[in-house]
Amino acid sequence: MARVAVDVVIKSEILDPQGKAITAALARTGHPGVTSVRQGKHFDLEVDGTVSDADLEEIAGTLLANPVIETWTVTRLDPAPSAVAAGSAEAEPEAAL
Amino acid sequence: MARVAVDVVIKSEILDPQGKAITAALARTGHPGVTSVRQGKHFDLEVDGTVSDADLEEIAGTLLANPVIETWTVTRLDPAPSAVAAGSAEAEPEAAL
Amino acid sequence: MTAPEPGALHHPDAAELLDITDPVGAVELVEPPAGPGPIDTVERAEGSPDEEQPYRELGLKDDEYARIREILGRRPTAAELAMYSVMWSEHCSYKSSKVHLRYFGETTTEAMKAQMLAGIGENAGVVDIGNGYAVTFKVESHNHPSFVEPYQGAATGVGGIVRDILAMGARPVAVMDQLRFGPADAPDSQRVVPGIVAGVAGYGNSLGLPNIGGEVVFDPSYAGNPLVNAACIGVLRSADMYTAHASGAGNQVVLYGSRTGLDGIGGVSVLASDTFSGDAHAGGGSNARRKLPSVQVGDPFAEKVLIEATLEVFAAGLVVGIQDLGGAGLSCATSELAAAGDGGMRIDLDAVPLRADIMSAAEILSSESQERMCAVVPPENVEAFLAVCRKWEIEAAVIGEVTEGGRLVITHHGQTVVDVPPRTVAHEGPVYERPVARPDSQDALIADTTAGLARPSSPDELRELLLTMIASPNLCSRAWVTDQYDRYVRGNTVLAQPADAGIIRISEALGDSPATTLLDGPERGIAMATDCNSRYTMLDPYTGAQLALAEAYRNVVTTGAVPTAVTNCLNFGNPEDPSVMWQLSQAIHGLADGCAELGIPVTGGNVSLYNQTAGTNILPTPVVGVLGIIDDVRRRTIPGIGHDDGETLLLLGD
Amino acid sequence: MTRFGVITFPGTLDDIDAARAVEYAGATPVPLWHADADLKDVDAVVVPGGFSYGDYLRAGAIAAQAPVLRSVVDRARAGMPVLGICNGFQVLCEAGLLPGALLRNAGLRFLCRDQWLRVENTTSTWTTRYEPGAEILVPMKNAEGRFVADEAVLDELEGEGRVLFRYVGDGPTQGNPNGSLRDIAGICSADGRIAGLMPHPEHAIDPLTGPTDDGLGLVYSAVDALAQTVGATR
Ligand SMILES: Nc1ncnc2c1ncn2[C@@H]1O[C@H](COP(=O)(O)OP(=O)(O)O)[C@@H](O)[C@H]1O
Repeated sequence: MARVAVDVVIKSEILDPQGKAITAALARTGHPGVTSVRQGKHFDLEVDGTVSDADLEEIAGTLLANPVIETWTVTRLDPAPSAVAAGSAEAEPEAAL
Repeated sequence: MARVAVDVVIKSEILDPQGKAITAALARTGHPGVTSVRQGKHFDLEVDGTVSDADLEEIAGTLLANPVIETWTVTRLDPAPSAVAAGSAEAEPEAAL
Repeated sequence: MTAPEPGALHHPDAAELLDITDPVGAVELVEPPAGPGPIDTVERAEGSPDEEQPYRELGLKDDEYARIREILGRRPTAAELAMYSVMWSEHCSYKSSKVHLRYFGETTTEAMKAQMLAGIGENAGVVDIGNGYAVTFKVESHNHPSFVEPYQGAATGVGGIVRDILAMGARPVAVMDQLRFGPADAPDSQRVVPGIVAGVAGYGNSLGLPNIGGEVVFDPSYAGNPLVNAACIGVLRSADMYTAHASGAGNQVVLYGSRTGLDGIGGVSVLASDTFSGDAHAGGGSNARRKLPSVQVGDPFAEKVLIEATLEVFAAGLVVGIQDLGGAGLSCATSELAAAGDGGMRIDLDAVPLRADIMSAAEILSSESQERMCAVVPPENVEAFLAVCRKWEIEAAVIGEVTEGGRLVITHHGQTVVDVPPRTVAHEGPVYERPVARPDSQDALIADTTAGLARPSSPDELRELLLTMIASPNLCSRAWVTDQYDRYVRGNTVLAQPADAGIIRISEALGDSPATTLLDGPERGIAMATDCNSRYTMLDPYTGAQLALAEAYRNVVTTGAVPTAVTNCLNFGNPEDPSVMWQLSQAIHGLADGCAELGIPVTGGNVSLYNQTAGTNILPTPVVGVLGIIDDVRRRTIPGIGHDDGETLLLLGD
Repeated sequence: MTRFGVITFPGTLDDIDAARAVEYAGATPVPLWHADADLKDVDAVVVPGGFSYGDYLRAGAIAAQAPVLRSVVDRARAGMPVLGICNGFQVLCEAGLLPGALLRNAGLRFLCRDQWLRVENTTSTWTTRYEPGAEILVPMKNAEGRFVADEAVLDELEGEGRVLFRYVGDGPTQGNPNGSLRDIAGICSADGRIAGLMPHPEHAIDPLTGPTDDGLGLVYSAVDALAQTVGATR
């Protein structure tokens, strides 16, 4: 079993109303240093050995993302997770998901 | 300006019907090798120099994620983006976001 | 095209400049570095009459382009070309249908007009319903965008019609949706149907507009070209009606709502792209720019605050008129406002709040970014107007003013890029007398009756047939759709599904205190139903349109309301096919004659042509909406039987 | 007369419905604006439904940070009755006034239907007008109404009688509509003053515009409760 992360974001030229609302909320609550937020989707996949990189691209491009308005990145997380800082008081490590 | 990614996922013990629906759809469309999908949120932040790591933790833990149900990771993306594979026929490189 | 504008991405750092994430709150705009090429100004256009322009790519015919040159006495600038091409498109100019639509006016008698405060030609028709109230209502199509991106296409369709109603000074109080899909079991229907229904729901529900009815029909002719028609009803006090016009020199033009981005300007990118193909410097940015999807993403939250702010500035009497921005964006809003006014207009594009760092004048004028409105405000009210926008956290900018003289003059980076008579853009587009011909195949179609179909001959077969019918996609329960729509919000829905017509109570919908209506006096309401059986219309477009009218009329009557006015959304195939034009003209004549017979006027409508897939036209689908008035909503007729013991079932008519 | 504040955030939709329900119950609705921390001397607050700030990010998350809500949290902790309906319930959970969270419906769609609920606790500030075990029919309409909390919290809610309303009836058009844990439709605070539910009692105040008038009981209950305390303190 391997772990794969797929991040899907709305293309930069397309309006992201959610990101807009969050940026405004952060400014109101004392975080004006965050100048822009874009919200997308994050998928944690568990895949077995039969799933190739090409399969992952296809899965991302046909099901997880809508190519008309979104772009995506596929990241194989094993063996070494790429996050450089992870944290949450209550969080179990991401690998436990 | 620095770029920061925040990934938020629902805690593993909580039902994720979207992830389940996607897993089922993948099995139906010829991708049985994907054994589990969990859907979360991905945020791309642009922050200026005033935003410390502690600020980012607070932003993630009080606004971007709800600690009652979610866990999160904060990743500073600059200088080196961590994605090992990025792709989409139409996508500009992620760094252009 | 050899004269790119500075916004046109031939800058070496184009990819980087494409960084157009959305800095909300960052009000000041970075002045884009002037690119190597000059702006295509009016002056430049005068000096370069022979410059080749991509007018054909923009959908203009040779004679239309020649006509523009004749109007202007020179070649149009890139920005002017963008404006004319979009405003003279079928969608905006009704060039194929205009000659036939006139028949509605010709058949509307003075008596029918008695209750009409505004009719065809305004953003939406307005009907006086007595007691000082008026109602405005309209149906509009968003068919093609909904096929490309079902959720957003349908969502922005709802958003567009709501802004139309709002521009009349009315509070939107309800929506309806008329949907046509390919076969329910066709593979693409799994993408299109849930996406469109969720889009209608997602936008309408978020606006707090109860959905009080609609239609869902499946037919193979809609595969590849679903129909998404959305209707909105608004209520106002008759004294408070506004029409969109820019009058009074010195009055300020304010653009408010969302920022203007690169949404929905796919077509216009030809004005910029030619020069850059293969440009090694342009890189990914240029590619992304040239492949701009013509998709717009809706922001219902932005629209909700836009509604509240707009009603507040209307109520406070701060404006002369307001125009919504829909298809054709600022091109349409500025030219129509100016054309409807008594003077001209000056617009400064540098004042338009942008969402992308670099946009050419043509792009700013053509952008179809959603959730924007354009107001004409007397100078002394501007501060108060902006204060209302601030209260609702809406961005607003003064982008120009009404001027003496009859020209629409638009500047960008301090240079004049548009200088036109606004009427020529807004109203004097081409009018086609397209060939009309009843198709030879029509007789065979009519001759192929149901006579040859097998009939059930035993009780079991009858049972089987009945079960097949009630389980068929066109007759089964619509709950899967209607359960996704909020029909309760704002508490004035007196009838919605499964009733044949929706009813809205209006006194409270306008915000009159519930206390006044707690009194047991009659409470006025409006009913609306929309219908169309396109299979009937295929067989006989004239009678089919009348049947649609009659059905909607009956559906209003059976709730207890009195039918009062009619709107329509005429969805047809390719107008270059004479048989489609025959269907259209027949349907218009049938509907108009039917309305004259019933004595209720058509107050507005919408035409959607080119609904075809791979050469196959959709069934002719003239959706007809009938609006009715009910004096006391407590006396509405609840659908179904069995509410009280001893009810008697009567059959009327034959 | 008892004064019920009704909050309007940008994107709130059911504020006029909540105000109307308050009037129907013979009390006075007082509009409260999200950006204004002043609660205008109200005796209770209703946080109504809608899509505050578009419900972008998470339903209720941005509204929970609004100035007016900071004041509501303070007053609520000091005993003021608060009712959150639908989006209002989501806001109260996000603000930490009520435990748990509301997630995307298990069916993944917005669902609008008339829903049967059992009133599980008839001693809270908001439910004394109902008979024990009463079943009421009110509209329900949301996309994110699935109540979740961890087992310990759920056990605590059940143990302390803080489950106010439960979805009842048999499917497919009744029963649990969204996968809420233990069929929970609404809960309250330990003292019964702060309550939240996903269905909409304010849409069930008149059979003309709703399925029943079953929803009025919530406001009447609070009016009763306040008549005692307000009478005592004024
Ligand atoms: N797309 C839709 N949007 C909203 N309401 C709809 C839609 N389609 C159908 N309805 C409603 O569902 C009910 C049943 O529809 P339908 O089966 O078409 O009725 P009928 O056959 O009696 O005309 C009606 O109240 C109708 O208004």
